[in-house]
Amino acid sequence: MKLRFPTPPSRPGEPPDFSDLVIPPAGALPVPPLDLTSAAAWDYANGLVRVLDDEGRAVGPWADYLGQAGDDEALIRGMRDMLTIRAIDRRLLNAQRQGKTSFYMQCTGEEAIGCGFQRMLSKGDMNFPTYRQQSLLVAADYPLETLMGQVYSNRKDPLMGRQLPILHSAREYGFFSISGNLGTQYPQAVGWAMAAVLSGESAIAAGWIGDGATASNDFHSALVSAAVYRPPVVLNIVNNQWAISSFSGIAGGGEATFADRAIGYGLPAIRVDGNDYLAVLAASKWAIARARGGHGPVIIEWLTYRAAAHSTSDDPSAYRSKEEASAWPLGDPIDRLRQHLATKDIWSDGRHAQVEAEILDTVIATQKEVESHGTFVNPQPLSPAEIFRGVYKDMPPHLRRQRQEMGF
Amino acid sequence: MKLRFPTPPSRPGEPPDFSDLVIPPAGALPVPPLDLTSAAAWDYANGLVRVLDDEGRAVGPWADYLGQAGDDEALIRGMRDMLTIRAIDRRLLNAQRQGKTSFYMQCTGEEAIGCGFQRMLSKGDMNFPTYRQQSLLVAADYPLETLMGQVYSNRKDPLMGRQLPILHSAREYGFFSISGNLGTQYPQAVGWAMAAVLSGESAIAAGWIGDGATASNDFHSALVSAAVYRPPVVLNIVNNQWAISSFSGIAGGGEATFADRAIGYGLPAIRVDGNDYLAVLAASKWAIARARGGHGPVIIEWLTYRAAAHSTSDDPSAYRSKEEASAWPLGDPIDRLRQHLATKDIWSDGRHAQVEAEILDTVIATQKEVESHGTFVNPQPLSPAEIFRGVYKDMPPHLRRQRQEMGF
Amino acid sequence: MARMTMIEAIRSAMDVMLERDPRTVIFGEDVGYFGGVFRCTAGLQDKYGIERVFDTPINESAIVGMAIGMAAHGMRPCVEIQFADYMFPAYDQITQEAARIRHRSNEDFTCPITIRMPTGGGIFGGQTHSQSPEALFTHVAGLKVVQPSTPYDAKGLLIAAMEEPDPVIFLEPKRLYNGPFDGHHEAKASGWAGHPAGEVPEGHYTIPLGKAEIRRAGSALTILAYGTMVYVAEAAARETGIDAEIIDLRSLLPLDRDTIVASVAKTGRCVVIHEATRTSGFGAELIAEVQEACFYHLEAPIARVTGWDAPYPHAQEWDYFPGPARVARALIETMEA
Amino acid sequence: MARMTMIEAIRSAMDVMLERDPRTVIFGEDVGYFGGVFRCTAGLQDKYGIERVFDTPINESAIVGMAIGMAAHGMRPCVEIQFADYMFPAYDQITQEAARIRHRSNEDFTCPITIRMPTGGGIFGGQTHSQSPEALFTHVAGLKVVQPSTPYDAKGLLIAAMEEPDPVIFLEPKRLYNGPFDGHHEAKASGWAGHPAGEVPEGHYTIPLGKAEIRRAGSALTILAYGTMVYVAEAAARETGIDAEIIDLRSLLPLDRDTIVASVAKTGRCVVIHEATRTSGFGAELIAEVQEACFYHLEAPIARVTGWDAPYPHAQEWDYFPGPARVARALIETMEA
Ligand SMILES: Cc1ncc(C[n+]2csc(CCOP(=O)(O)OP(=O)(O)O)c2C)c(N)n1
Ligand SMILES: Cc1ncc(C[n+]2csc(CCOP(=O)(O)OP(=O)(O)O)c2C)c(N)n1
Ligand SMILES: [Mg+2]
Ligand SMILES: [Mg+2]
Repeated sequence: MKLRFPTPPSRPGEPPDFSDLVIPPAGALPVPPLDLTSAAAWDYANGLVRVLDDEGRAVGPWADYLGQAGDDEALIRGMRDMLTIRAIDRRLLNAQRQGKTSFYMQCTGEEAIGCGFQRMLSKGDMNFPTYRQQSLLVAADYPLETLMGQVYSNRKDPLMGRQLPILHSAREYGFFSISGNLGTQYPQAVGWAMAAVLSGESAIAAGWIGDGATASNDFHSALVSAAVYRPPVVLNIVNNQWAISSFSGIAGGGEATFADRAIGYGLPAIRVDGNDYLAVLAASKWAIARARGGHGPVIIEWLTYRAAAHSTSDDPSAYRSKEEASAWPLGDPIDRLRQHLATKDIWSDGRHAQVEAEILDTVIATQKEVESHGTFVNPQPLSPAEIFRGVYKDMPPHLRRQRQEMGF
Repeated sequence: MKLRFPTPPSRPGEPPDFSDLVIPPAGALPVPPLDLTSAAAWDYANGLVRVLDDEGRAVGPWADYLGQAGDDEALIRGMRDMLTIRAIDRRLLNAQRQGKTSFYMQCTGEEAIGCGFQRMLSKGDMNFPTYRQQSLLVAADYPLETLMGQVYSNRKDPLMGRQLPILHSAREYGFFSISGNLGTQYPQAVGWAMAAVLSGESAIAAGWIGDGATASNDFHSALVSAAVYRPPVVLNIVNNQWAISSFSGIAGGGEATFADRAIGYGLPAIRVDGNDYLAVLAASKWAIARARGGHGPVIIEWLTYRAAAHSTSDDPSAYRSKEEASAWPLGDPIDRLRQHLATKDIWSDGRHAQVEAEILDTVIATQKEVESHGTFVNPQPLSPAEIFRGVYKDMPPHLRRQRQEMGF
Repeated sequence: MARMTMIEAIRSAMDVMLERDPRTVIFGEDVGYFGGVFRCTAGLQDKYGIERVFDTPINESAIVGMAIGMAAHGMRPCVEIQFADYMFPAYDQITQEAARIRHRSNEDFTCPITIRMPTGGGIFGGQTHSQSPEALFTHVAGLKVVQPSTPYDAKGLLIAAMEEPDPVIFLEPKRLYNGPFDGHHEAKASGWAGHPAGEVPEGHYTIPLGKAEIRRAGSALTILAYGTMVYVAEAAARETGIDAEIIDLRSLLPLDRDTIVASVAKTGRCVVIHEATRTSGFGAELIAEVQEACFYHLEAPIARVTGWDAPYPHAQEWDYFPGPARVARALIETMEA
Repeated sequence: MARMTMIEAIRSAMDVMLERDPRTVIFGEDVGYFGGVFRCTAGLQDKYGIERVFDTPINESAIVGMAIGMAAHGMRPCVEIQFADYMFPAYDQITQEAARIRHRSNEDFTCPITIRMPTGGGIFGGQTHSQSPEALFTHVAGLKVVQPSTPYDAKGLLIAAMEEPDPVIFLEPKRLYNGPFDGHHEAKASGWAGHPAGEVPEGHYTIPLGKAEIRRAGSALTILAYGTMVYVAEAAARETGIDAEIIDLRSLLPLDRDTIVASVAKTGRCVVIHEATRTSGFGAELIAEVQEACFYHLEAPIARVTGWDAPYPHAQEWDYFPGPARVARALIETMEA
């Protein structure tokens, strides 16, 4: 007898291989009723919600369901959102390489998910994100200056340099303080959604977790709680195929989809093409409407690919085929939306280049401004005494003594 | 919008109500192949493996599958096992009431599960039980004297009074040291099974958990690990309808069976009538053969009812209908086996009364003997210095100093 | 004024807060319909409804995680961990989340939650119903840690905890739930009815966190204790006739350093007692602070009497529990040193 | 002899044990194919196969829970927790299970496992990549707790830990992985190549748990330190010119009390330093033991220099990290007291 040790389809030097991944055609899945039950959710948890076909045309029932929410204006805004976060990721990666900050994490290839989901939320809703959903902030029109300030841990950082870059917090923008400990935000999202109901609000919560972190215990604690109390929470699983060096099979993704997990808890789930901006809008619209309509929690597995390194501390060429990203069957979210806009004659290569340039200019200008408030190369340090502020609302005597010991 | 707060079908004063519980007829489910996949397991996770029909006849494919393992001798031994543990539970409950020990927990109504499962295991296999599987020990022919000694925490206690009564440990009898912290044994069972394979043995592990404790995080950590490495482990869920005062709905059992949980992890599961001794033998035979045959982990949900109080600290009349136990649709495991043996003319009321009496005599005699080695009323205390033994293999200096401080 | 056991006082505190503050919610395992395995929430679901007092799945991480999410939204959850021994699955949520959210978000989000848990031995619960994990909380910046020794303090401190803007760990010495403790386990518990601290106001009052109480004024030696150990200290002082000043800390974090330092500066001798295992127990922290602040007043080494460095045994519970005899010996040695 | 960084020394220890003892298995997040985010297991899967060195799901409770089950069967797992900050989900399995199984089963089952985890700050990891949780382990009876400060000690202690019959928490100061530390963060790390303790035997050797090492003999004052703080202590002694005796504890539990007591009895002065938050940190335990054993030798209060009681900050890392300036001040104050 042997144990099974899952290994990814390809390792460095080998040709990428996604042949195990079944990609149904766009439009294949119907739109379920908002009160979809877990028993009826099997097809949705194992199929794939897709709107854009290979020619970039929007087809099928989810395209119709999307309706106005997918009008030209919305789609162009989506394009701008995605181009913005991609530009920011590139620029901040560079800044880290130049030693201007300590660390960074990109969401390259996954931009559509956060950008699209956020545009379907309402004011007052709350995300409980991971470190790879900065796209939510961009689509929430979070000031770029503040977003970058956090990454530089400088005078513009609303968190005063306390947190690692990318671990944002922005209550006003529906973005809960990110933890470095995986999974913890998931039951917190359930609790927040319960509080919304108990306070008589119509707000909903959205939890976010990665494929790798579905293995963490708080994935379970959240699903059990959501199954019991049925609060208005959308529990998102971003399946980008990789944790750090371990692929989704090491998280137990081998025999069933991550969406399938939900069904065993009596919760419905849908699986969505996360690189199809229109599918993201449509599925988000449905899930958010379901939650807000009082039909209970829903799990969404977003199928995507982590095209960049895990973080600036990581070199993926050590554990996966360099060509995987380009071989990823669901393509790149920006290219796919661009192709779609072109089919509608509301976008052109020229226009794309121009918008891309505009956005880059804005990002660069903002970045320059933000860097003038301090970088790791030219720091503008705060008083060391700031360490003690906010540990408690009112500083207790032992912290005051320690601050004195520090010389303040 | 409202949250959902699950409430049990009946509370004290109300008539018991199990109308939500669908009980398919005996023989309805086929016997799946040993290499059953999760995708094909739906019917088994939602149906119910049953052998004894309402007349007490053994019917259907699982009866045939059981074959020799269910011969007269095996069934009569099963009857003796169940009568023995029930007698022990009664006697030790009494002893606790008389103050002779501090605490006790009965498994009344659930005897068939541990008694039957253990008889299908082989020497070298290892159970990772909870506090409600003392039936495993009886069916493993564990010396009653030792079993009772542990409960009296006296000179006959192999654990030297260190553990709460019922938290046995018996390596030689395939019974892992029980923890008071729910859930922890589940991933340990997975690890033990992995070690068996890595050591080239054919032994298997069996994890045990209650319906309430499936909500605990280590239920998830075990299922994820089992799904990834596929070791030879049978993960048993004893669904006896109640945790302490909270019913299975509070554990998230409302919309799906506990067996369904497995499927989302890519693991197969079967659901079994836990009060049908023949069904227990048959399902255990199948699951153990599957594991030993290298087909990977399997989850079994045993449907049963906790007929007694949660523990001697508990009074169920405060939270559930007194009549529930008698209204339980799957009856009592001893009565049902007795009825079956009667249909085979190898058992009679007279014989039953006689065997019951014999067993009671043995149990009482053993109990008297064991009590002579100390009870909470007449303690025969060990040296206080024993507290320090076995904290580490070799006593480190700080413990030696503390022992001196103690006066030894 | 009414007569209350510690259980009734704790229940009364939650009752008062459920009444006063609509943001209050109470939940945990078996706390809803049944009212808690120690009955601390009995009747509250009937009175305030299932939306404010409810049962949870057996998942301590979910209990605390949900409470954190609710607090982030603006509610004031007070949750029960059935035994302190079962807080471990929630330790990540408590120490890495609840304790940190105000600081890490620069007050964008806060975490006003109270986490109640019965602690300590004395009920023959064995190693998983008897632990005293206070030092595992006092090491965590961002938490406050409280342990009452009387019904009066229990209610006042619990209300204060529930009104705190930051997370509070509320440790309930289960050995004292139904009555005080004369220090000797053989002697049967007398019940709170006879005890002055069993007199508890029906309504709202608070005892500020961070303030200790001098249970017995004395000049010979200072005893630092909390929970059950306060009664053991009283017995030891009584039986040795040593004029000990007994300080009931009540709050471990923040600590009432002034009261402690003033006492030891006066007595010049100090004995620290707790039920938890010795190494890295909270007694070590007390000793570190006292020797630093009172070094030139100390006439003898600071002694500690604690649970032994072993798992809490079942049958040998009273050989483990630091009783009056052990404390008396430490008092005498410290006086003679 | 070979030159090794601490990472290479740790890898070499596991290599030696995989070679010698078929019961050895190594697993954790990213430790298999990739060889660990700090490269401590690089090459071991290639050399010994996927059955002995493998990747796990992101579930620390499963990692330790599986290790406990394997150990109960007779194997000798050595597992990695990617950062000490991520041990919290496993804290229940570590403290309530691994630490207890020998005792609670009266040696029917045992738990010989080693749990490695990178600890401490110095890499701008912020509050979830910088913590020093040693005191959360030293409070737990049944565990042993080790922290090396050099490659030589790292290998010898890790082999000893893996040969231990009981669970060992092996804390690796990540700030020292690639080179020693002259105490000043501005000064760039010199690398282990130049350092005598970078000389490490290729083969099997052990350093017994429970034995401290005197890094610098001195007569004026005793400094108790471990991990990165050993280098901070050396810098502070150098810069103040104070003739400090610097003791590198190496084992926190069990503690080498004899070496400590002998030194303080000689010097009469003691400063304790660690990177963890102060309140209930391991320094408190050291102070409690030293004042008890050396009370009549002490000429000044025992001082402690520690991380502040706040979450470990990102940008202000070096204002948090106890550096030579802070330690020097404590040395001078303790000498002048
Ligand atoms: C409890 C815990 N364990 C381990 C880590 C280290 N870690 C950080 S990110 C990561 C991989 C997460 O992968 P996934 O959940 O798929 O998210 P992704 O990075 O792909 O977005 C790991 C192992 C952590 N942060 N917290
Ligand atoms: C981690 C943890 N939380 C809570 C408890 C307290 N507790 C002991 S048994 C129990 C109920 C368990 O119910 P179930 O799993 O259904 O098992 P059963 O008693 O029905 O056999 C609870 C809540 C515990 N022992 N451990
Ligand atoms: Mg991922
Ligand atoms: Mg149950």
